[in-house]
Amino acid sequence: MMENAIAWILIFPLFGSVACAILGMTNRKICYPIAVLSLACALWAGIETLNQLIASEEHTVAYLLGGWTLDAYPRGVGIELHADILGILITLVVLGVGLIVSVYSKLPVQEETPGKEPLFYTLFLLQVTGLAGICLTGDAFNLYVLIEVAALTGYGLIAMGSNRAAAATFNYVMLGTIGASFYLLGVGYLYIKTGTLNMVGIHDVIEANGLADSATMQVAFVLIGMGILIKMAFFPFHAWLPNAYCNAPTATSSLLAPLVTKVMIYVMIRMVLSVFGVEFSFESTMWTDVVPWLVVVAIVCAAVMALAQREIKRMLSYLIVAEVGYMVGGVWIYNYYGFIGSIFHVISDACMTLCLFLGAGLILRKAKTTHFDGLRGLFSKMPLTMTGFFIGGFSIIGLPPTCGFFSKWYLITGGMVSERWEYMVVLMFSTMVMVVLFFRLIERIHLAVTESGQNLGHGHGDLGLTEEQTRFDEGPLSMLIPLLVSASVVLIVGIYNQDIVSLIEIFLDEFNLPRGEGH
Amino acid sequence: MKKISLIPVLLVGALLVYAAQDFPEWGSPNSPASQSPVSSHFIANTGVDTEVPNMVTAVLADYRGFDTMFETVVVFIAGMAVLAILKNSSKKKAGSKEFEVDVEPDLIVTNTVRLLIPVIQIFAFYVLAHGHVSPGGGFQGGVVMGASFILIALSWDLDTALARFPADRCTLVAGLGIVLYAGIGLLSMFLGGEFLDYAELAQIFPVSREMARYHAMLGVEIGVGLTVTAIMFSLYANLSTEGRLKGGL
Amino acid sequence: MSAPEVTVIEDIRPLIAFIAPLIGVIGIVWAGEKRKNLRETFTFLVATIQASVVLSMVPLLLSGGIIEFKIWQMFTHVPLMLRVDGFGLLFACVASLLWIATTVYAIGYMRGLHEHAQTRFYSFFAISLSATIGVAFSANLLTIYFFYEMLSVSTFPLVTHMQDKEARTGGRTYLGYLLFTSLCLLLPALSWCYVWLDGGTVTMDFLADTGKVGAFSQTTQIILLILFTFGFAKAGIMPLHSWLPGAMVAPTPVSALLHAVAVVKVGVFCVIRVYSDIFGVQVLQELDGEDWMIGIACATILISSLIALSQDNLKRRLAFSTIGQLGYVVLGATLATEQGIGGSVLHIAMHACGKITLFFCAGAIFVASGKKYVSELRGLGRKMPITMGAFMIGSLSVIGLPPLGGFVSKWYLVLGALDRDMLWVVVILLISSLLNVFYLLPVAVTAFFRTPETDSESGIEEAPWPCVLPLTLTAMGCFVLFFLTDPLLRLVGLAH
Amino acid sequence: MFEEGAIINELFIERLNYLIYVVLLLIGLHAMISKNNLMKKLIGMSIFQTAIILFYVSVGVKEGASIPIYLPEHDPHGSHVSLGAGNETEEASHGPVVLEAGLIKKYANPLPHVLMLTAIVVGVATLGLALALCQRIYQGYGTIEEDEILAKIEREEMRAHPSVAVKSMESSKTATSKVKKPATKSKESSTLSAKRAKSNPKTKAKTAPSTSQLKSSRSKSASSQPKTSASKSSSAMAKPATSKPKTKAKTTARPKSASTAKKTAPSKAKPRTPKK
Amino acid sequence: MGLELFNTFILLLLVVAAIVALRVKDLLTASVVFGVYSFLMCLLWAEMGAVDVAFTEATVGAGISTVVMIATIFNLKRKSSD
Repeated sequence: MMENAIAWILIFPLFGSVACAILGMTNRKICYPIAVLSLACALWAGIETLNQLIASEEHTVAYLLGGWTLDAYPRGVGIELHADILGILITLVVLGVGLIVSVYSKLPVQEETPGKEPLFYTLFLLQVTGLAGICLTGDAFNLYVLIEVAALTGYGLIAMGSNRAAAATFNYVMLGTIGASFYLLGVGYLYIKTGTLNMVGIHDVIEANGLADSATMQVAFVLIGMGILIKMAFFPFHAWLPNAYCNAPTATSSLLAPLVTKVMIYVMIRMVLSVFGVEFSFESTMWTDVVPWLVVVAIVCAAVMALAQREIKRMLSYLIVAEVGYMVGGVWIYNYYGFIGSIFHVISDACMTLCLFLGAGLILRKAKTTHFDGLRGLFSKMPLTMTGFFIGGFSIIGLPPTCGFFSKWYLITGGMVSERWEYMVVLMFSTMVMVVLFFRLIERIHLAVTESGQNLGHGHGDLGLTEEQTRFDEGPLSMLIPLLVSASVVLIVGIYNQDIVSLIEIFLDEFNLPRGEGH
Repeated sequence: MKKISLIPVLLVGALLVYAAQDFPEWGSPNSPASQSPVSSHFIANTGVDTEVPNMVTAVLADYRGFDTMFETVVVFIAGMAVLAILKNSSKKKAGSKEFEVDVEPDLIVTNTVRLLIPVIQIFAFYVLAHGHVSPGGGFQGGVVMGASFILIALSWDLDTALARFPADRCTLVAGLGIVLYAGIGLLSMFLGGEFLDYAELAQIFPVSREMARYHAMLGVEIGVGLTVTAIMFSLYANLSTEGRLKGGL
Repeated sequence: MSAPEVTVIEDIRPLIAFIAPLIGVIGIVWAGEKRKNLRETFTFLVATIQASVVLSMVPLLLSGGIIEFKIWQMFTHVPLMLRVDGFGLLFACVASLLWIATTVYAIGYMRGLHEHAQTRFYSFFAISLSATIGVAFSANLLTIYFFYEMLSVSTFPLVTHMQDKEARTGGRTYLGYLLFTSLCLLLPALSWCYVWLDGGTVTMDFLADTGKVGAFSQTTQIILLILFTFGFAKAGIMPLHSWLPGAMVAPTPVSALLHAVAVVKVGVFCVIRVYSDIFGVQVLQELDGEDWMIGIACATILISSLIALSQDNLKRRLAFSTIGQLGYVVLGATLATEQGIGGSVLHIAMHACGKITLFFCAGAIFVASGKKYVSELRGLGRKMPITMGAFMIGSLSVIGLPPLGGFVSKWYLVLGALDRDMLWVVVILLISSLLNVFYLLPVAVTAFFRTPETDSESGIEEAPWPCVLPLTLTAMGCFVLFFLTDPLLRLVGLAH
Repeated sequence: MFEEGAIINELFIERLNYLIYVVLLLIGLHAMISKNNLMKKLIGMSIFQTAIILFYVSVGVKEGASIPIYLPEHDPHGSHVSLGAGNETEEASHGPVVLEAGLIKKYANPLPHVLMLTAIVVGVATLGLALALCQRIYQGYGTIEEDEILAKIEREEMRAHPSVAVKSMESSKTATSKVKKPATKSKESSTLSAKRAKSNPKTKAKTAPSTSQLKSSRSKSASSQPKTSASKSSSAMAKPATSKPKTKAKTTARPKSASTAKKTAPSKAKPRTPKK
Repeated sequence: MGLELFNTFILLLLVVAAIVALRVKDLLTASVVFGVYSFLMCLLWAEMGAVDVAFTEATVGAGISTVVMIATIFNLKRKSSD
């Protein structure tokens, strides 16, 4: 059975979702355990796959669905699940985040979308299925289908919320469809030139026929890139993200915010490295010179907009946009460390965004608002929540030993190696912006400073808070524990970053990326 | 706004036209797409591999069965999402439309439809089952089947249709369709093959490996058909009534 | 300073010294506000444990050994590693011993003023001390950066302890300066070293052969020098000094230990580390940019002393004096001679002892009489002779008169300047000492020899004993250090 | 008629599909971006997607090839008699054989067709979902015109977080939590009416009937009358207050606007609040 | 050539249909015209030999989506500002 572990990753949540839909009609309570259980099983299968991967000598698992084996049939006849270390790492992130959020989601779902638990968990599990599938599939068109699976579930999950959520979702539908369709079109252009849809096959044909300078391929590259950038909310195309995420129900935003953009980053790395190949992407096009400047603009704008926000969830949404800029930049400064940085940042950013959004959910539940006004002196009310929240915040700022520090470290080093000073400067800039953002929050929450920047207390512990405001009153355990778990994950990923990075290095060593003269 | 939006649109257009110069000969058999080993394998070996005359069906349900499974899932998602969005969203009572249609079901229409429905449904089954040798298949059959129920709703009213195909059963049937599809794949996995490797089913059915694929495809198509039928109808039922499943067109 | 051929011993003691306060925090939080005595016992206990562990390593170091402990392989090629060499140990001894004193003092102070949130205070105090020890014992650049940031963040709640507007402003400046410099100047410098040092096989280890930076072009070296010097903004070099007076809003024990000993000294400690173990003496001397550094250090010394003259608030005056003294240390490092660096290392200890005495006194005065300003101190000497006497001794030590510790370090600084035959530096040292006299002695003089214009505050007597005892001890420490000079130098490895 | 001129031939016959697909794609894309009506956006989206499908199908076209279904002579079962499984004699007589290269040219490439089946399904799924969204939006905001929706959302925003008012309140030294409540209400109502005052007349004219459709259609005229009057009055009064937003100078003008707000708020809160 | 003429004819009709569907102010008309568009598309594909795709488009594009659109418009306003 274990040789099929990679298939089980997708099968468990798929069947779980259908079970939720069918059994949920009779008994609403049963959905929650089903969701948690199936995700736990999927996570276990994922870890199993990772073990197989490390055990195998070429560090890839090619799983030919439908038994169209490579020895008997030409590659690309059937669909292939092609898991290398990168894919499986991101898959594990997806599953882990999914599991944590599913545990967390018990109460928010009951309260925010009463009576819709079966639908929620059905879509929830399918979302995880789609995202995990994106990370595992080795077929360009299958990737499109899975992107749509993830997208449609995302629309549904977000629009379950308020009317504003619906309005925001419509925007999301528009941009998401444009993005996915551009991707589909790009795949078509690839197909018209290469005649195959299998990623490895496409890469081989490009290598063999020297298609690097063909106009069609260039346009395909642009189309796919544009589609992915739209889906990942890269700055000019970010319009859909903030509204969608901060109007969505708590559990939804906690699931989507950490995963969707990161998975699209993964798709970009996959396309650049595995499908088009390093030479095509970086050397035969001028994008290596252009994109970093786009990234600079993106990060600056996103950071400034985040600075202008007065509401936690919205602020976090803009932070996500800025982080997307980090990762895109890390890829396009085009060197070894940059790639390590981006890939590791995908992982760590998922962890810390999860941490922050779970915290925001708890705040919303207790303070009834995530607007800065409502946060005065919350620390004395819910210290554990705030500790977890600020661990995530420190990670975004990039203080050791949180994982954010290490990813930022590798990104900066990457910028250093390929002497992309503009990228480094902008990293510094956004770092300082995030320092401002989070210590402003700390002042509100810890020092009970009001919106206008003064605190009504008179020092010596008098914060001008009522008794009711300072009473110790934490959120329910089913929400608090996931938050603390995710916070500790942020720390653990930071402390064990060496192991993850060494895995990433194994993956990157097969592409000869520049490492700077020093190496 | 309109003017500004024209700029990116035209840029995209220029990009595409620029690429079009580089396309291979129109419809030439020697274009990479037509010559690639993949497509020629489909054309040459479908018969040998699966014994299905309709290559499209074979590729759809077997070679690229994984795609089709998720295609079915997408349909399922659409149904679920529409439910999630519209379910008890509108507090207002029925019958506050801009243009009201509270006419009695017309006699001629109803009787014609009464005659028509069985034919349509049989045709749906035909499309589904005959998809192996002629255009059609699970999806088309499912849509036709769903359309037959929609026709009932249109000619009588939604309640009549829902009496024949309740909303809960829509979800149930849709789910079962996916379970059937993925279940066949799972079964073949338990029999020692990869996921969706129908050929392994030959171990438990008294047929050759090729015919096992042939028949498994039929089962798969039925699964697709079930899901599509249910979802298409529930889409209509929800959209025409803002999720109240009452009144409507 | 740490010669490569010394014997290296694997030992967990440095880790214990680092971890102990963190474990203590658990006890402190557990005891909480309800069981005050238990909580403060914990603090005292942890401080003693730390100090004893640190001291227990002294003989080994004196016999020319080095203790290492690798905590965790955190980066490729660069572990998170602790190493005890003489320099680090000296600093660790100063910090941990003075922590004990401060603990006793803090108990008196905080209780005397009925401060709020004392549990938070003691917890973060312990955390920052463990971070300080971490810096003292860290074996490479990344480790030092790690603990440096830990210190910055963990001292924020102490600075903003009062939680009023003033405290918040102070906290903002504090974090603004420290995080900006560490994230925007230090990090690039580090990653530069990470990539290019040793042709990529990254050993940013202090023990590894120094002078690697010499491989770079002059401009690169100068850029690195600037990045490092200003990156460690805790050193309070002039353009980036103003966080220190701002941070004086903290309770006096915090100002005393953190902003006279731990934090600022961590800054200069890091600077010296980088200068002597990353750049190396020779490279630094050949580097033409470092004359400018000397200039900046001197400027810091003079300007801060002048500002101190104009301050009436006692703590602010002491703060600016601290900046000036830090200038001495950095100056010694930039001189890049054995003598100079030795002098700055000694000055860390000497000035710590002297300055903490002064801060203790200031706090004691505040506790006893609620006076903050120099002009208010008239005739206080008669009311609280011990305190003011200690203040006198402390100021004399800071000024640098024999037989007090401050003299020795300044002497070595002068020697270092003479080695580079930079007479103007010597002149500046003398001038600044004069300025010290002008802004420190008047305090004691007013206290003793001016009669109070009103006899209103007759009720004032000495502060409670937990306040007085530590400052007497530290005042004596100033004498003791003067005679301990030789072992200290041996410890640092400059014996002659 | 196309003999002369290879270019014309090239462009208008061979490439025509590609040109038209580009045109359709652009039409759809432009509609998606620039149309104001959500349904129009959706139609544009469908056109956009079908254009891409057209492209794929054009890729699959092969000159002189038949549809990708085996002709009887290549049919694995010969005639369709033996759908029942492995009857040896049948199989032996004309079992399935691999087509030789020459015959491969006879059949169109099935792969694009398969892909497009999936794409069509995805398209209709997206369409259905988006239609549901439209209805939900219509329930919430009583319109499917984008600009009106945005205007209403902004208004809601002002209701939710009148942070400007809070700020100015605290900056004035006499800030106590009791006085806060009326102050914020005044701010919200004044900004509200400011929004109404600023929003162009066309929008105002549109929203009145559309919102009224939320309620039963009989009371349309009755409901729309007082609301407009109330809004007019409030906008008139609040003009001085909201002339310079985000400036402390406003605190002086507060008491007047506050009192007016308290009077106007109940009268227009009822018809304005969107149905949840 | 005959087929190509047919092809060209339908392609041009498609553009016309698309533009009309997006121009008319009445959403009901628009969706009906969109059904026409889909049906033309289906014809075109059938002519190109993509019978299955054509079949699907006929059932979905011209069938279901039009019906569903109309069902939706029935719940919304018929008029469109553009």
